[in-house]
Amino acid sequence: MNTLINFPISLIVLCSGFILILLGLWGMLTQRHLIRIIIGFSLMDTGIHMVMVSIGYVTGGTAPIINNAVLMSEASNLVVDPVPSALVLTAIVIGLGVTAVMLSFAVRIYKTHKTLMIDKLTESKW
Amino acid sequence: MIKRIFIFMMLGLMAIIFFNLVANYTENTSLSKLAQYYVENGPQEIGAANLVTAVVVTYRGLDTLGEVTVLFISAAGVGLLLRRKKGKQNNNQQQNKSVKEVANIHKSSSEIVETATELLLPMIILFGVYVFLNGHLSPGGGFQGGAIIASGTMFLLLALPESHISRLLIAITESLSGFSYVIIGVLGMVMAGGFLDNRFISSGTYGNLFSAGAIPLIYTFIGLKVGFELSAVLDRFRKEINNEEDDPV
Amino acid sequence: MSIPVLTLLTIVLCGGILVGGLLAVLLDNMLSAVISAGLASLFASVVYVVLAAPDVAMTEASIGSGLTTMIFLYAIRKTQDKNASSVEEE
Amino acid sequence: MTISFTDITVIICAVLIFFSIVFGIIRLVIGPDTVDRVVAIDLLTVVTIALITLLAHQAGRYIYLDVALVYGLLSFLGVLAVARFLEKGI
Repeated sequence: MNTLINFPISLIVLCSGFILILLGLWGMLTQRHLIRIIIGFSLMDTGIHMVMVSIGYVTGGTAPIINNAVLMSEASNLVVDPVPSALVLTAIVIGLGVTAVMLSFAVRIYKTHKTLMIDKLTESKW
Repeated sequence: MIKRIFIFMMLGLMAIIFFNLVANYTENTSLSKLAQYYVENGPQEIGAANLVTAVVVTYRGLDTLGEVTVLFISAAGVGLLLRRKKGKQNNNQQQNKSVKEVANIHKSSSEIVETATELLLPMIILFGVYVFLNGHLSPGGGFQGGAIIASGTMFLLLALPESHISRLLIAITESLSGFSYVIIGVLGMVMAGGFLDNRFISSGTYGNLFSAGAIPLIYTFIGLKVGFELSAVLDRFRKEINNEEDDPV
Repeated sequence: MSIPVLTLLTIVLCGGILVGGLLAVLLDNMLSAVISAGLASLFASVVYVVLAAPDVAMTEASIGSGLTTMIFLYAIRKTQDKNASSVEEE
Repeated sequence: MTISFTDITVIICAVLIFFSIVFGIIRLVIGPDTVDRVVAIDLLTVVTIALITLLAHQAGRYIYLDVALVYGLLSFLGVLAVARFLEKGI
């Protein structure tokens, strides 16, 4: 029980974020269907965001928003790092845009080839 | 078979890299120097209670401009990829089938969903506006508010799949808000410290709704832009589904 | 009162995320795979609240609750075999 | 050492939420059909709202409640999208 108390929270999130990246990469490499590959990509995206947020955590910190609970004078001892939060916040919206572009490519490929299995899309293979 | 072995070798190598990163990890106990500066000087300089907003809008404002640009390019890419060909000819058989398909697809929603749309859609839009107007006081901001507004559009498309969304309105709002965003940035360069500096409007009482200089204005434009762009993406996908051989707009 | 509630909670949530990711890769039915990926996004949002980043949690909530699923569903609807679906319908 | 009424309530809520999450994940894993998985996701979303509220109380920041508000207003959209997909409405 003692080791569990001293075990940092961000380490758990960091480990599971890395495992999620590996899972998404495994899905992207082994699946043969284009939409399944895109699902793997979106899993990898979530894993990377988890890793980035967990790096910015400070032990016992609270959210970097100043109000009655966190006063301005003692804020620098209480809050977590705001910079990784700002980066991840934009990265999530970008991830949605990238996923939409990839899916529209998949729809376009289906329109011309009538299939989405990448084994059959061979004419541009090198 | 050999391909599978390669895949597992590559995953194993990446796992070794990640394991080394995890093994040397210790949780931070104090802020880094940059974050220390932001936390100590941010509230006085910028006037925003939410420090993430201060970083996103002002300290790292140029990154946000690039991010909005990337989102615009991806929306334009979706529009380009899913456009309909006008002079496409198709034989009789296909046309018959597609007419039947369209009749199949347009299954209207039930009474409950349609009534709930009238009740809930204004609340969702209002909540989106609340989120991006209060971005400097509470969690939230332009990106979240825009995503909530796009969710409202998605609700409308789910309940009434036939509804018409004006593409002209989307284009005008999107370009106007992007233009105003850049104009505000340039105004900050002329009248205050630098590009996207928010202090050319007097920052009122700390903690009020209309405080923190130009941040509510900037977040309003970002929210409108993001919301309408994501709505345009959803509309493109919907159009692509519903009619292949209908008359073009 | 020495039970580390927050640590246990984080372990359960991270386990849920990994289960969702594994199901999204392994399941045969593509609709189920998309829904399982939604589970990973849902629990990731709670993990961000635990790590004191409510802005990120809000973004993940507003994007992951509807928009991602919707775009995937549109793409699946568009790319599934039309003859098979119409046969199934009648 | 005295335990107040609020502490007992919080502990009971935490235990209930733990079990709900575990049962929801079990249904998501074994659910033979897509519809079972959708219902499991709906359950987990409601449990998530309760969990975020509990975390806000525990951290003493009422500001975290905004995230729960987003889920409360938008969580039905994913389920509605899958339902309309299954009846070929989108």
